[in-house]
Amino acid sequence: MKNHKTIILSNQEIAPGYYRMRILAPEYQQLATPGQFVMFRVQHTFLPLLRRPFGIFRVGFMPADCDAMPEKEFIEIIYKVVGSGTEIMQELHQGDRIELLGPLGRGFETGDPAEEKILVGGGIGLVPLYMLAEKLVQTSKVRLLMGGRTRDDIITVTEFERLGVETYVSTEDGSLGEQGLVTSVLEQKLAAQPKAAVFACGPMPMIDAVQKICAGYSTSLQVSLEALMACGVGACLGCVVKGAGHSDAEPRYLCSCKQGPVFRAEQLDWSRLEQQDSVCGGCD
Amino acid sequence: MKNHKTIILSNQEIAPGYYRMRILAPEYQQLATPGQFVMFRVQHTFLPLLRRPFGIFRVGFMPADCDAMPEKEFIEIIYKVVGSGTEIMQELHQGDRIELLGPLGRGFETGDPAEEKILVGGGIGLVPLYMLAEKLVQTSKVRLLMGGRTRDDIITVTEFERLGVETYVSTEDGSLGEQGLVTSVLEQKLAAQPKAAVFACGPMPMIDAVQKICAGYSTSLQVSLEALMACGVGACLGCVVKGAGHSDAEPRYLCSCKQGPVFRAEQLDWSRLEQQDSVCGGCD
Amino acid sequence: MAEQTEVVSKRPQMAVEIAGIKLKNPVMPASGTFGYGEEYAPYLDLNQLGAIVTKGLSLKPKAGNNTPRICETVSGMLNAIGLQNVGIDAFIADKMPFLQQIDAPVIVNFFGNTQEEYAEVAARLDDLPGVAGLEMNISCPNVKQGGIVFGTEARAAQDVVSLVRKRTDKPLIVKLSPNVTDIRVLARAVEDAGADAISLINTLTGMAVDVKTRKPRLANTIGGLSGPAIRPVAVRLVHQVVQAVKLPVIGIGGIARAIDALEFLIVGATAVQVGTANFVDPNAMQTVIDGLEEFCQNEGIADINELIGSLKQ
Amino acid sequence: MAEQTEVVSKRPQMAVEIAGIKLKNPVMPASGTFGYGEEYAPYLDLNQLGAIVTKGLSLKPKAGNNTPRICETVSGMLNAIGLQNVGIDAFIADKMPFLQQIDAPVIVNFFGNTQEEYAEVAARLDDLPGVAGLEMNISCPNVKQGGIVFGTEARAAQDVVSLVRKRTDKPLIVKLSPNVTDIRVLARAVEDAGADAISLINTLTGMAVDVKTRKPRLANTIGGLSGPAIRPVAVRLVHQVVQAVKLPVIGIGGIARAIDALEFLIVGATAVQVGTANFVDPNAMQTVIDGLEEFCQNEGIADINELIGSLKQ
Ligand SMILES: Cc1cc2nc3c(=O)[nH]c(=O)nc-3n(C[C@H](O)[C@H](O)[C@H](O)COP(=O)(O)OP(=O)(O)OC[C@H]3O[C@@H](n4cnc5c(N)ncnc54)[C@H](O)[C@@H]3O)c2cc1C
Ligand SMILES: Cc1cc2nc3c(=O)[nH]c(=O)nc-3n(C[C@H](O)[C@H](O)[C@H](O)COP(=O)(O)OP(=O)(O)OC[C@H]3O[C@@H](n4cnc5c(N)ncnc54)[C@H](O)[C@@H]3O)c2cc1C
Ligand SMILES: Cc1cc2nc3c(=O)[nH]c(=O)nc-3n(C[C@H](O)[C@H](O)[C@H](O)COP(=O)(O)O)c2cc1C
Ligand SMILES: Cc1cc2nc3c(=O)[nH]c(=O)nc-3n(C[C@H](O)[C@H](O)[C@H](O)COP(=O)(O)O)c2cc1C
Ligand code: FES
Ligand code: FES
Repeated sequence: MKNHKTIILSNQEIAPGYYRMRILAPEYQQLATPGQFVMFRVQHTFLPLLRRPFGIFRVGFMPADCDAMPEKEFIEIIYKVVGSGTEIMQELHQGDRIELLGPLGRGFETGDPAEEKILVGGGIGLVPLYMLAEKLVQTSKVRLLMGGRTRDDIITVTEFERLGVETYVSTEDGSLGEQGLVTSVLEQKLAAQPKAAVFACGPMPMIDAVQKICAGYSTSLQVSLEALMACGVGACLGCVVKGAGHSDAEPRYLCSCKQGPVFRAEQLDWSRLEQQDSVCGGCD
Repeated sequence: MKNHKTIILSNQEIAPGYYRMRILAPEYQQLATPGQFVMFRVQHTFLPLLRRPFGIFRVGFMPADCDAMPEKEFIEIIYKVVGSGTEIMQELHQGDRIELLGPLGRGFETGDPAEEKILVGGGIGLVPLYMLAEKLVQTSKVRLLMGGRTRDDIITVTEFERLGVETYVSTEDGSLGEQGLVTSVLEQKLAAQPKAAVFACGPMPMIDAVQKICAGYSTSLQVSLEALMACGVGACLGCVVKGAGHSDAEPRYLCSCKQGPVFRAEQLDWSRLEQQDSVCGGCD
Repeated sequence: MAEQTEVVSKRPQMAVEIAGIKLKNPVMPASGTFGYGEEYAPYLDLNQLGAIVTKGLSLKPKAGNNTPRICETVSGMLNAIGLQNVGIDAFIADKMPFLQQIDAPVIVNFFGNTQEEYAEVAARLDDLPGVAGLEMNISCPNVKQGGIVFGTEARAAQDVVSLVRKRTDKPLIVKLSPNVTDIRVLARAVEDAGADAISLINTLTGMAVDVKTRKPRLANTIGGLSGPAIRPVAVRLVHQVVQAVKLPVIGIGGIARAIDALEFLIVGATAVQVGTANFVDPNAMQTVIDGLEEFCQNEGIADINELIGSLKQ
Repeated sequence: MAEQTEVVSKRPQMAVEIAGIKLKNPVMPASGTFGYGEEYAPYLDLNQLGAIVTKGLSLKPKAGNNTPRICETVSGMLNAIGLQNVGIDAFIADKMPFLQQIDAPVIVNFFGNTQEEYAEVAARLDDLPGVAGLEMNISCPNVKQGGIVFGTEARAAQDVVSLVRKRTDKPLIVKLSPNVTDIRVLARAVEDAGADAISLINTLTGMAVDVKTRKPRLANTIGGLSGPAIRPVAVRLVHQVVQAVKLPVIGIGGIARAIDALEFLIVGATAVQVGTANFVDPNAMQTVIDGLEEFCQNEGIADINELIGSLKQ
């Protein structure tokens, strides 16, 4: 957990509106665990004011090269351009100086190696699952169910395949893989193998459907949630979600940035979580 | 007077902290007169909020080239990096899109061709004098007295020489030309030739000293003033200066952006103009 | 599909009406940021505006404050122009002839230092042809009552508006100051006094210091904060006033883009004014108008009036 | 030359004192933006701070508002956290042990929904070791008086501060709301009631709308605006309060850099709090402290107290 003043190593569009950014990030190889995130400061001015949270896609290093450059530890993030901050991010170049706070939050628990692992990713929700897959493939069978609206939303799937992950792609418009929702694929898989462990990240309606399906099969589930965040470190209490047993009289809020962003399904109050869908797009 | 959504053609450091920017500017060749300025929008966001005023250094055009690019009309501005806006400007590149409002304001009157013309420039105050010199050399003898703190503040003097202007350089630290203030050079020249017409632009203390000297010899003087501006078009009344005969009971304010930035010395209330020195550096 | 195409291609109805003044669209300039209209004529087709609102006018010409009068802040600006204006005689002689040619209603913003001055200006404007309505700026210190600002005290606001009401039959818009504990009290006071509409907000009082010279950045020490920085405060105040009174409301404060204007319309403003944004982009109002139309088209809104007050809780 | 070198190399005296609390330097966090200190311990040496100010504390644990609770605005943010906190028992058990190890005075921010609750929390904190002072947030609705905010009505403010004053001998800082017509009236009321210092500003009330869903962006509809956008309003209010009372003042609002803090010190604040900027840069306070020291050094100021109230007109 550090605030690095660091630089961008590369920043490339990998699908329409999706960018992959590599950032010099000392110590992350040692510190970061799957499911954690960073708070990225987009500009040195006050517009946009707040840092943006992004899952860590991958941690790596570039070997020392012939220019006598030293070995470089880096992280990669993958982001979708949706608003004021990401619009500026897409214009950033190699060598631009930025600030990076992280690694933050609690990531995924890997659980029993004997269990089959099913990763469910919706669009950009795929991001935090890659590092997890890297770890899980060492001990377990891993499948990835990846869904998106169109084929443009299906990113980096081949990289999962290279890890030895069995991948299933579905798109709502049928432009890639099966036509339909990723949750119907999950339904099929669990019908065949309910003893799997499921890890999901994606839009709230998807997460919600995944939870209902897993609950039906009593399958263990961990989800990574997106909440609005100001600080990322547990100080502002802006990012809370309602925990299991929450009521107005006895509120049980959990901090997404510190106690999450990954939660075991049992930790959460699913009857109220739909409201989380109101992740607001910011005012500007 | 147009608001052009246009692009930067080049942006280069010409002396430590001084940049020369060439901007695609259709119609300026026809419209712009010496001493006019533009309001430059630095970013598309609201930080910095206001446009920055800059004198037009030069109007020109690039001939149609072998790439079958059409002829390009452009203007050049020269700016010194002093605060939040110019700090961002120095990072702009060829091809970056910007907005340009202009040409604005009232420029210099050229007067009687028989008179010798003396241009007095202090540091960045040189900028609006170049287009004026281009025009004046066609009919009159023109001298440029150029002053700065150090040699780094003496810019584009050779370009004036190329026009056939006789130039005299002085720096406060003696690092280039004579050591001393540009106003002592003026004093000498006017002692020899009081029938000249003087045109001055520079820091307020210089302008003030120039006015005193010219008044002493009854020499005609035009000055270009820098005032804080929000709109640049006469709407906000932020940029006013006190006119001759101004009193609290009978105020006579002149709009720097519309009735200026160039004024004949007789138009102004010199007893109060010192206060204009309080051109505020902005809050951020 | 056929139906959708139809919705998309039909241009939405953009006209609104406020206090009997018919506007082509709900967008007009904020007083003091658009001069007398002619300053912006080279950059913008004035006939496309919902209305034109002129710089604050007083009975006699007014000098305004010493300089510096303006200062940039983070996403905003401070001004202490001090209501410099040509006075009503010069306004009628020099400014009105141009304004009378414009095919948009002209709203004249005015103020006074005493109740009588307010009443006097209103009376003079009452029978002036080409004036569609009056906007009364009550954010001025009442010289007779020791400098308390008319617009921060309900009693003073009610008295001065009542007096003005008696002297004019023109639509009377009262413009409120945001620098008060409870804006609803002020809004109700001016409603009771006979205003036809309310506009808000005027600037937030602010100050900035040059840390090198240790002097205030404005000669007047204190000035008015405007621009995008203040928008959330303005939206909140408009929301509160809309709920407190029956009068139509004009929303002002930090509007630079269509989505900014939409916030005000959705909380219940019938029209909006664009201020500081005119300085940033002389074409800002046209951009707002076009953006509003596009938004209605995309969202299948046939008449912009459907949007007004459509806030969901 | 010899003399100048000496001035430059000597480190300026940075300590200030407020209501008997000795601070290494005038910089501390604003309540609610720094948790209970430990959240920022990985990023910042807490021992370097002038003081630590904790999240608003109430007698019982408080749930806070529904989400969304925060929303970014132009150079600012809105929050409606709803004063969620662990309550005084958990604070003493879980948070104080960490705070007691820090070599910086701990100021506990607190509030209540009734006068009695305020008094009760103050009394509980009065004999708690390691608490250097109390900061009383009076920007809360008074549930007994139909929801009027303690901090917007002089009488209510004076009553609740008087009551608290009787229950604690600790230095008592009262934190004012900016959402009032005349801050000086409030400042004098809390001075008369026995406060030892005043801090301001709390957030400006604001609102934002999601134009797509037409819902307020905050579940609570209305929230508090903070960040660089509000700084000019804060500087103005601190300026006014410093002139109205004899108490020392802590300046708050949009401070992110040393030059921001300097504006407040120059108008007369004895210390400053950094709020929203902590979210933007967890190291913001260290940057402010270093920048203040550098400024003093460059300007030849031997003691930062020379700067306080040094505004020239
Ligand atoms: C733990 C976590 C991990 C994330 N990982 C990724 C990722 O790997 N790739 C990716 O593309 N996106 C990710 N997101 C979402 C990402 O943070 C938002 O898309 C981004 O902040 C939008 O910024 P903007 O300025 O472009 O949008 P704006 O709409 O202008 O943002 C305005 C404000 O709303 C916030 N905001 C907007 N959308 C979201 C959102 N979906 N979630 C949280 N805050 C939001 C912004 O942070 C900002 O404060 C993650 C979010 C969280 C909480
Ligand atoms: C008619 C005119 C012509 C000018 N021509 C030139 C030129 O050719 N080259 C050049 O380098 N500079 C010129 N200036 C000054 C130039 O406008 C400022 O240096 C520039 O605005 C500083 O912007 P900033 O954001 O870097 O500084 P900041 O200090 O961050 O600016 C904050 C605010 O103060 C204003 N401001 C700051 N300094 C000045 C100043 N000296 N005059 C007017 N406003 C100021 C800015 O416009 C902005 O609104 C001219 C000014 C005027 C009025
Ligand atoms: C330079 C300037 C001058 C102004 N003059 C007046 C005025 O004469 N009368 C008035 O009622 N409001 C005046 N205002 C206030 C604006 O009309 C408007 O209420 C305020 O600026 C908020 O809107 P904005 O954020 O869009 O600028 C002025 C504002 C500025 C910036
Ligand atoms: C997320 C958040 C939570 C806050 N919580 C409290 C609080 O519990 N008690 C309090 O007195 N002020 C609270 N404040 C107000 C701040 O302490 C401060 O007065 C305000 O944010 C202005 O300062 P800034 O612009 O530096 O943020 C909170 C502000 C924010 C942004
Ligand atoms: S983002 Fe601030 S507490 Fe989680
Ligand atoms: S800059 Fe607005 S009137 Fe001159």
